Formats: sequence, C-alpha cells, structure tokens
Amino acid sequence: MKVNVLAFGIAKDIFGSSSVDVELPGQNTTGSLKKSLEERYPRLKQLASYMVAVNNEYAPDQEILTERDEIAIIPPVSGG
Amino acid sequence: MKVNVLAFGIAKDIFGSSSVDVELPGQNTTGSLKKSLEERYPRLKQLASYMVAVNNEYAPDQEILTERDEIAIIPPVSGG
Amino acid sequence: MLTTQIEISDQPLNIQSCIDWVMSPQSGGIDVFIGTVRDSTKGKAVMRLEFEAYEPMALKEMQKIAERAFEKWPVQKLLIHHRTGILQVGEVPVIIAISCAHRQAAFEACLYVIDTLKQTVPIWKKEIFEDGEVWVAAHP
Amino acid sequence: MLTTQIEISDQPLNIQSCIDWVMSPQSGGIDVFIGTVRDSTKGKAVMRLEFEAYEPMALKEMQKIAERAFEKWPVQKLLIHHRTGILQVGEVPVIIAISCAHRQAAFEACLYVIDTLKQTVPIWKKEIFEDGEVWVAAHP
Repeated sequence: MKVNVLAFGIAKDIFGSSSVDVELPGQNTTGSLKKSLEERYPRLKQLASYMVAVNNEYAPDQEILTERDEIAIIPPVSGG
Repeated sequence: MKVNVLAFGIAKDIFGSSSVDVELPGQNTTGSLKKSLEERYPRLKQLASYMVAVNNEYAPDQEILTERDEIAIIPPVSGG
Repeated sequence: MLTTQIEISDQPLNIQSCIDWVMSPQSGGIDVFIGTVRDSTKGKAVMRLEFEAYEPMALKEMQKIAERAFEKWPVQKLLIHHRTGILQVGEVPVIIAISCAHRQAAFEACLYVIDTLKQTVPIWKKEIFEDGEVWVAAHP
Repeated sequence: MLTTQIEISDQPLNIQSCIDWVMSPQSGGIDVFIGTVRDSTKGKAVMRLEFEAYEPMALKEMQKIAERAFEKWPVQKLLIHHRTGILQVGEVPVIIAISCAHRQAAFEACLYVIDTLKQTVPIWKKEIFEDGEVWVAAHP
C-alpha cells in the first residue's frame, strides 16, 4: 500500500519536500510507516522525538493506515 | 495635643467629613487616637477592621504622633 | 532604563499603551491582568462603582509591591495603573502588566501584585445598586 | 454566545481587539499572556523567527485545550491567536486572553493554555541567527 505523508518543520528539511509517498511493504500501521521512513531518512532517528498524526490526531504505533488518511510527521513542536 | 486626621472610604461617611481635628488628652499614640475616635464615632468599631497611617505608612498602636504628622484612617481596602 | 511605572488616574486606562510600555526585546513573555467592573455581586445588580484613593500612600504602597516583585522574580518591566472615580459596568479599574524573559515568572509576579494590591493599597470601592450603596469589605 | 475564539494568522496580531473580545459584563478579571520574540536565546543573538503551523491539526489541538480549560475552570471567554510566518524581534507570536468572574481562575487557566499549547499544538519555530538557523527543540 502506498501512503502520502506530509512533513513540517525539520521533517520537511529532512525529506527535502513538504510531502513524500511511502510504499508500505508489510503491516499498514503507523509503526511500520515510521520504520520505513527511518530507513529512507536516517536523520529522523536523530530527532528528540517525533509523532505521526492521522487525520489531524496524534496516532499510536498500532494505528491502521488507509490510503485515504491524511498522514503527517510531527517533529517536536515549538509554538507559542 | 491636637491632631488632624484624614478620612477615606466609609470613614469619611462616619466622620461626615474628609478630615477631623482630634484632641488627644492622654498619650500621643496611634492607640490613644483610635480610642478617642471610637468614643466620638462608635460606628468605627463596627468596621471589619481599620488601620491608622502616619506619613503614608501603616502605623502600630504604639507609634508616637506629633502635630506635624499626616495622619489618616484606613478602613478595609478594596481596590483592584 | 525605567523598569517600573505606577499611576493613579481618574481617566480611562489605555490597555494597549500599558502593554507597549512593558514590551522589550529582552522579554519573551508578558502577563497582563485587567480588572473589569462586573454587572453583579452576590447575585445583586451593580449600577456602577466608585473608587477613591489615598493617592500619595497608595502610590507608595504600590511601589513597595513592585520592589518586592523585582526581588522575588526576574521581572524586566512592571506596570500598575489604577483608576479612580465613577466607573460603569465593563470599565477597567486596574491594569497590571509584567514582562519577563520566561512566562512562569511573569504569571507568578502578576498574580502576586494583584493579590497584594487588594490587601494593602489604600484604595476603596463603593458599589452602587439600584436601592443603595455599600463600601466593599468595610463590614464583617 | 460564542465563548471561544481560536485563530492562526500570518498577519500581525491585534492585542486590543483580542482583549475586547473576551471582556464581558459578567467578567471581573481578564488574564492575558502575550508572547514576544526575544532578541537572544542561550546568549546568542536572534535575527528573526519563522513559525510554521500544520493548520487544521493545530486549530483542532487548540480547540481541545480550550475545551479542557472550560472543564477545569469557570472560564467565561477564551481566545487563542497564533501567528505564522516571519517575525522580527519584539513581534508577537501568540496571544491568549481569558475572562473569568474571579482572577485566580483566569491566571490558572491562562498558564495552563500556554503551557499545553507549547507541548501539543503542531506549530514549529525556527530561530534565525547571523550564522545559521535551527528548528527549536528538534534535537535532544
């Protein structure tokens, strides 16, 4: 399954783009998406932390993804 | 000794004036001034509390007064 | 640089200019407390308020509060403006604005200033109702 | 009556109109937090900041914070305005304004909102120095 992933802040710099397409070979979960992204973009692992948001909600690693979901990588926030 | 006493808030209503002259027969202290005023204006004793300020500072009952002091009756404050 | 501004005025207070005064390139956070005249107290409709100040002493007491706030927190600029006279519902009797490098200190200092002001500064408030008036806190 | 106003904007924030919006005849105290861009961080001169938001999610997270504040305190009106884009030193990235019948609740709710906003709302800040730039908090 292929998903489109939005990137913000430093994640946009790491991806070199504000969104990337990712092919998920195994499980369609947030956790396997993170694993795929970390293999392709090792700098992701150097972040203090990062979260995945699915349809504008923070998602746990077990969340099942579908192709229609709006998926985003959320590096450590620093608003305010 | 005679002192002039400024009044604010409800004390002004009780005295019927924004300042009164008070003759101190005995000790020239804040405490004896309060006693004299309470005899003359019994409604003072019905207040939740009140303080005397001497030269713009809250004064204890033992403070010695002089005729040149600026003396004021400070009923419970309610600013802000 | 002047770091404290304390005023008592019978004219409407200007919120924006108070905030502008405490802003500085060194500050990261400003906390502002704005008192407003409520339309009721203990369930009774308030028509208006009247504030009276013993001005020289009130200014002196507010200055003491400001000095204490500077001792207790890393405050950059601190402003207290208090109004006197007749105020209608919705009008502003007091503005306290405090700038600090970090927000927590600004919040704590601002709460300290308003709490202490209400305890020590010789200013009195009369509530005017449809059927009478009362000096707030005068009686037990 | 609308009791919550949440906005993200790339235009300068208007402090006075934010405060006017939360004022009401029922409120006795308003606490306002105003973030400002500091001229330095960890001793290093900051030229300007750049804020980026994941807007739909940021609005949703701010709405959650507001709802939580209404549950925890007797809040009357609550406003959060956050700016995005390039901000110079002294400019205002965030305004939080909260009105309550009594001041303690306004202070506590306002501190809660800014603290939580900085933890959960997907907005990012890049500090631009003379010799480089860095996304704040990105790395350990």
